[in-house]
Amino acid sequence: MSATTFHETHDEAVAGVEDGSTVLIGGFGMAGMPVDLVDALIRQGASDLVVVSNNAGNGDTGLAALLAAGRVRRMVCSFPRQSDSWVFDGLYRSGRIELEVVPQGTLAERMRAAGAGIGAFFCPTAVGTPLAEGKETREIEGRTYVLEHPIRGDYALIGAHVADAMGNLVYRKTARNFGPVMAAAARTTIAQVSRVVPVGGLDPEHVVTPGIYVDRVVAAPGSGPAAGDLQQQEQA
Amino acid sequence: MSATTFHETHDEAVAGVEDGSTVLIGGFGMAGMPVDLVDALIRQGASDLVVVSNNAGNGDTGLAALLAAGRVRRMVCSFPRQSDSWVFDGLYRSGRIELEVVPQGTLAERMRAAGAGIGAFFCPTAVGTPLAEGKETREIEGRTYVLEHPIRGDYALIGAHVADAMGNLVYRKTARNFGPVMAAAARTTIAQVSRVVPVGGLDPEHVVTPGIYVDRVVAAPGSGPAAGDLQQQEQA
Amino acid sequence: MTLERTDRGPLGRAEMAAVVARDIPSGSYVNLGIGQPTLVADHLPEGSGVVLHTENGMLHMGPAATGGPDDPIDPDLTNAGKVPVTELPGASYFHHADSFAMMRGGHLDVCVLGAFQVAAGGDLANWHTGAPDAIPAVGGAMDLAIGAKQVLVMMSLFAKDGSPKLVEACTYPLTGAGCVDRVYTDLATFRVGTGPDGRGVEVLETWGTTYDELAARLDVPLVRA
Amino acid sequence: MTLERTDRGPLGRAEMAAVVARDIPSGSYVNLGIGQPTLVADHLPEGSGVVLHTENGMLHMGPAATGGPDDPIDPDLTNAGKVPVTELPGASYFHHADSFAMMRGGHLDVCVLGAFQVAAGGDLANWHTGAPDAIPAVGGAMDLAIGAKQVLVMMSLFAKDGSPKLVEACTYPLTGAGCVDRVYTDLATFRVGTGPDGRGVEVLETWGTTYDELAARLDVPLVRA
Repeated sequence: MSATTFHETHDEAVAGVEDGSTVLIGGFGMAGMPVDLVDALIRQGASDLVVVSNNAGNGDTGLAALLAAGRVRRMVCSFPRQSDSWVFDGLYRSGRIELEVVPQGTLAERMRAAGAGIGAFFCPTAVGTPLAEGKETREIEGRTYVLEHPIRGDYALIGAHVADAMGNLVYRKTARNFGPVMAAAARTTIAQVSRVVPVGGLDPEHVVTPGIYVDRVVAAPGSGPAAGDLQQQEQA
Repeated sequence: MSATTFHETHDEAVAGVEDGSTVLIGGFGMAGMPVDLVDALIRQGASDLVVVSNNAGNGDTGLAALLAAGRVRRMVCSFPRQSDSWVFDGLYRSGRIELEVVPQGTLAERMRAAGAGIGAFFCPTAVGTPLAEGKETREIEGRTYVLEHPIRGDYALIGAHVADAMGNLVYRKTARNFGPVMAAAARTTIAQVSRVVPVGGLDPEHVVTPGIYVDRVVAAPGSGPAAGDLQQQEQA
Repeated sequence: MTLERTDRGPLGRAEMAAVVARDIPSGSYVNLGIGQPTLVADHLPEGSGVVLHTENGMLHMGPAATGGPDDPIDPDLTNAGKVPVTELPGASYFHHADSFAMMRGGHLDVCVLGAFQVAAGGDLANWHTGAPDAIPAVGGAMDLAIGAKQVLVMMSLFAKDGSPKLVEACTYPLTGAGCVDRVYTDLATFRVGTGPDGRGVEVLETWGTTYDELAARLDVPLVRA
Repeated sequence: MTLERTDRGPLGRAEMAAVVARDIPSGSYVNLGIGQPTLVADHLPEGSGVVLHTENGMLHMGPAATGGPDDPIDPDLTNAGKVPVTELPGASYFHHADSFAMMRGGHLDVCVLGAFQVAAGGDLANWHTGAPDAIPAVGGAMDLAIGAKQVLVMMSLFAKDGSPKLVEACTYPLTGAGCVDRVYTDLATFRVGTGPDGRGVEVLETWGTTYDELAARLDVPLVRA
């Protein structure tokens, strides 16, 4: 039913992504970026995608390569312009990609709202700026807010650290970033992890993303379900 | 400035609560209930309080004793009626306390909104029921939502498991419940904990409530800052 | 086709729980409401992979704690009814806003709730009798009613005074509108909210009675499954 | 009273950072924006108890990682500018929605941001030059601008073309309206949004210039502190 499935290859993990899908892609710069899943998505071939991610690709790999392959119709992000975002820059300047810029916290909160069943929310960010133009505003207790709507994903591709066999996830340091939010906001969440440990291998107090939000897991090449020093795995 | 302060006694920790304050009190039944802080609040004497808590007191101690002392003008909760809620029942039936019943998830989300700077949110819960009467509703993508507003606390009294000397908190099992949400929703958050450990005593990956949300900490009598087997403390 | 089991009497409480458990797909994430629905856990088959959620912040809750040496009572580990419970391997804990985001966000596959009344269109009344002297208390019932992908109700079909609890329109205050999918009772299992107007009731199976007998006793637009 | 320091020239970048650091109360929770504001960290005194927040999900961030044996580069631990950093004892990690809830919810005491322009009423423009061919990129600037209890701006007072960056009204697209509290520049420190109409500018201190010289060069309603 909702049980998490475990996959041998990244290609298997991204099977079935339909043309036109909205794909949430984790990571802040390269930290937490599910590079292997994005590479597999390029091979899988889905096109006309809406991609939601904090940045719009770095260098020529990962998300930048997906963009370069012409698979993305629309990019929703907070910060597309980086020193090494030449792929996106070129597509944008030549009018070959749509861009929706969303303040970073509003981007996170709109996905959080999708996962939490919130229909819309009044947000103080961006009031009086071009990013609030055309949006409904309301004064509440003397402060002005703009109405923001959820961002739902058909798929989320995220990078995590360790999964247990229930699909529970933990992350490492600032690579956590958008992972937990996107996992809850997508219909199908696909996680690439460094390692899979048996049930009982993660302390229930330390789980960050419960397995209910995780549909498919693929471990990095060469790793797989294994017992061992779990405490160390969790904290490595 | 915002640095967490550590107190020897529960009485010291609740000093200064003003008459008329809104006080968020953690716990779900007795799990996570900051009983010693509530007892200290009774001794402190603040009255005309608005109390926000999931239940309306059990037996004759803790929150029930605060109610019995006539200090609470208004109770905001999801489930006042329990087998041992005779104190509240008596006050309510004799018209000596106001009651606002809020669905449990809406109660949590309204406090979450307060802590997260959200002005209001459209919530699907309670649509078409008496608890949505008089509230603004809106249809969004074919579903009806009711507009809910934040619940802010002047004070939050919460129970946690271990604090470090930065005020970071971890909880135990289902005693976590409302603690993290209330800590962020109140102007002044006061936590009672089993133990205080030195800085570095909690794994940064495992902190549930960062110290930024914690203003005052008091350890149970007989405990205090101590080194030791932190791993065990964290998981005990 | 409606299955009429006239070779036996109505279901007892444990039998009702077993019928509900039978219909929960393996691997589901499930919330069992306070009271009778709690019994469903005892009837989930070994290896079903069903994961139980409790609203007070936990996935993969185990059975009630017995207080034995391997199974101590832990006041920090309770279910939604404040009963001490246990933790299964693979569990996780989270705070209340996250727990109800999970419910409201539609991530639970199934919830099982008790009811005072269910209407043909799927309206649920289970939190308030409407009596003027009753102290209102809703808990997490409204969040579950609108949140779970499938809302199953478990109740006796008739109240103690003989009045049916499956009705054309609820007379008690609502918990949720049009939210119930199936109703499991001692006498029959129903699918509600069916048909072109969403106000039809299919009889899926009966216990110790027949479709025709039910149709005579209920004032709702029944159809055979 | 406005302090006029005419015994020296304007502040250099590091000196500006030191002045900002001087004004941050000990024990504050602080977010330092990308670019120049990052320098402030180097000037916080030992034992200040200031805790640095980074928007990508961390409290108590340490200095940039040097790549030495005790200080390895960890690609999973970066600041908002994607520069590898370190972790101080007592740190904590959290996800992006929680990190920005912390910002938006008003829990940070101070943030320090760079700016293209600041208006007398406290409007901030720091994300977009308005040039038609520029690719818009806002990051977390708008969230910080409206979220922190005190918003400090650190910038040169005049642009390269000599035009003032402290203005009556911003000509660049806004990041936030009426959100800035103080502006730290090479020539002076200002409090903005003062006075009965909230559009006054107090000169707190000058560096290598006088109040009167500034008043002659700026087209905003200055007053002495």
